[in-house]
Amino acid sequence: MALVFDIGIVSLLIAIGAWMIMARDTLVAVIIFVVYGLLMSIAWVRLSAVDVALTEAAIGSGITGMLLLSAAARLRQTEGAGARPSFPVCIAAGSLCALISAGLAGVVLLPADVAPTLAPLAVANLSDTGLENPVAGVLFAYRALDTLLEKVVLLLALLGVWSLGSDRAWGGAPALGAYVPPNDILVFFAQVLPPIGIVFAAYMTWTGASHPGGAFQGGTVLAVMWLLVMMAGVARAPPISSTKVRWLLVAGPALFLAVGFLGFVIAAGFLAYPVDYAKALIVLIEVALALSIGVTLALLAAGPPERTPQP
Amino acid sequence: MQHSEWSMMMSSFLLVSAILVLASIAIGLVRILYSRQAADCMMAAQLVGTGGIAVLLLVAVATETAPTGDVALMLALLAAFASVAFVGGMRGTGSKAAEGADK
Amino acid sequence: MSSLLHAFTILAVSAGVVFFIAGTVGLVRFPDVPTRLHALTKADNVGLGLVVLGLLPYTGGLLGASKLVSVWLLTLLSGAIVTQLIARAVR
Amino acid sequence: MSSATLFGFCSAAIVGLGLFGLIVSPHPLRRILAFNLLGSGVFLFFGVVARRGAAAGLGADPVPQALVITGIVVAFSATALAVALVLRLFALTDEAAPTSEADPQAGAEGGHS
Repeated sequence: MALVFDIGIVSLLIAIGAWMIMARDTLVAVIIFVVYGLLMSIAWVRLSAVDVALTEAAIGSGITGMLLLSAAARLRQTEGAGARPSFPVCIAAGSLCALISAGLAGVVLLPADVAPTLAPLAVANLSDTGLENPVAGVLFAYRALDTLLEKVVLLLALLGVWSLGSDRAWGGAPALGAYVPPNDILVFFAQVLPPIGIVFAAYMTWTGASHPGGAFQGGTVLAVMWLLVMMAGVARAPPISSTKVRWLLVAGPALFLAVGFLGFVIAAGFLAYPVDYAKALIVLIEVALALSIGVTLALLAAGPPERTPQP
Repeated sequence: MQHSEWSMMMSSFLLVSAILVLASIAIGLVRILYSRQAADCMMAAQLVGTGGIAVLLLVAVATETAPTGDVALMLALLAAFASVAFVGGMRGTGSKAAEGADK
Repeated sequence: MSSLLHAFTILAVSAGVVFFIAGTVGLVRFPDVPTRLHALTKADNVGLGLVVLGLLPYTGGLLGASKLVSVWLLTLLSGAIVTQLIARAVR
Repeated sequence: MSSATLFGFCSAAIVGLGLFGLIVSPHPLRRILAFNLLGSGVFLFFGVVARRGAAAGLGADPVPQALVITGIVVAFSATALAVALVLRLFALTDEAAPTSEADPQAGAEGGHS
């Protein structure tokens, strides 16, 4: 019976994906994308990847959807610009893609005799980190360098987005409030939901050490709540020249890096944790990272500065 | 013996329920997104949020996977946010498009 | 005790599924946006509430149960507010 | 057939769909959307690999899961950058027709002005 359910959700996902590609209206396509992300997190739960399900629900549908939606609303006038390629080109592209899909399906059908896995290793060394969630163990202990560099990538992307603003607006604030015309209900919502969201974000970050969750999921919830507040006009987006914002942006990666270098002194090397304090250090890093991720993701979604800075 | 029989039956029952809810989400989605009215599209996140949480909880209990209360909470929060974004996106700049679609 | 609880779960979840299906029927059949909105949010929220109620015995503890109940309360809150937002947007 | 295989087929189909959308969509925003779909198919493939690597009492191998989490976050930052580029492009070219041939020229124009 579980298989029947899986067939149902798989066919729904494929149908929604195809619909998203074919939809005529870009706004509708983005809405379908959000729906797709919400359903995809059910698929991740079916694959026993609860950590990923949380991330997909938060980032894959929520914040990406909001970003694409505001862009689609702004580009409404350019809708219909450009034409689909001619029918033969579509057929050729379609058969190429079908070929690639068939190849991938073949790979799925012919798995290795012994499925490659690092799970036993990950579990065997987990006690040294003091964590109970193996995914957090991979993210913050075994492959901590990847996670650190990912934070740097986020900051670089934010720099890229900021530098796309016009010269006049440099140092100003993103114009997010203009996207939703504020009304009293939205304001009420933006006052009621964030407290709940912030509690949930703190819980996510805290519980990540032993259960599914962590800094990414917690940070994304923070970002979403801040975006809601800015969209409703309850608080304005900060100017990008604000020193406070910039400190928040670098706090997480800087602390991570500092702990990494501390590893030379108190442990085996770069990004190594002393066994006794491993969990405390990791939780400390996660808290700082959750704040930084929240601010970074929200500003990435808010886009380049558009309001000219007030002197 | 009797206990396992009960739990087998219960798990099948919960899965059938999940499939039914999933099917009703799918039909609702087709109805909403094929509509000519912009307001219908804004309901999509609400529909999939509520229904998706029900499906998720039913399946998680039926297959005894890890507790998924957190995922359900996350879906509830994010579906609410997505609905607000939909209303803004369809209405913020698309007023003439929305009016055009209303006719 | 267990068979009574099972019966309770079956009853509540079935009722919940019926509400979900009713909500979809309303969504398909109702003529205009406000009525469809009504069908979607009212019926689906009751459906989710009944499903949550039916699954409460399986949550294994007070914490899990309170988490499920708060999921439902959150859905109720956001449902009420989003309905207002959408209804104003079409007015 | 196991459910992991089923999701594997799903990921293959989604990758194909995303690639198709990337090729045939005329609007840059739709291409970003298609690219996200393609990425989500690849992530799902990783999820299938993780599920098959279930061992040591875990439901799935944690290493591919961690890779996917990192991937989702990076995909979001790339999407944000791409959306900012597209918005800037349209702001500068002022409703110029974004046909696929005109794209590189429009980009160069944007760079000069």
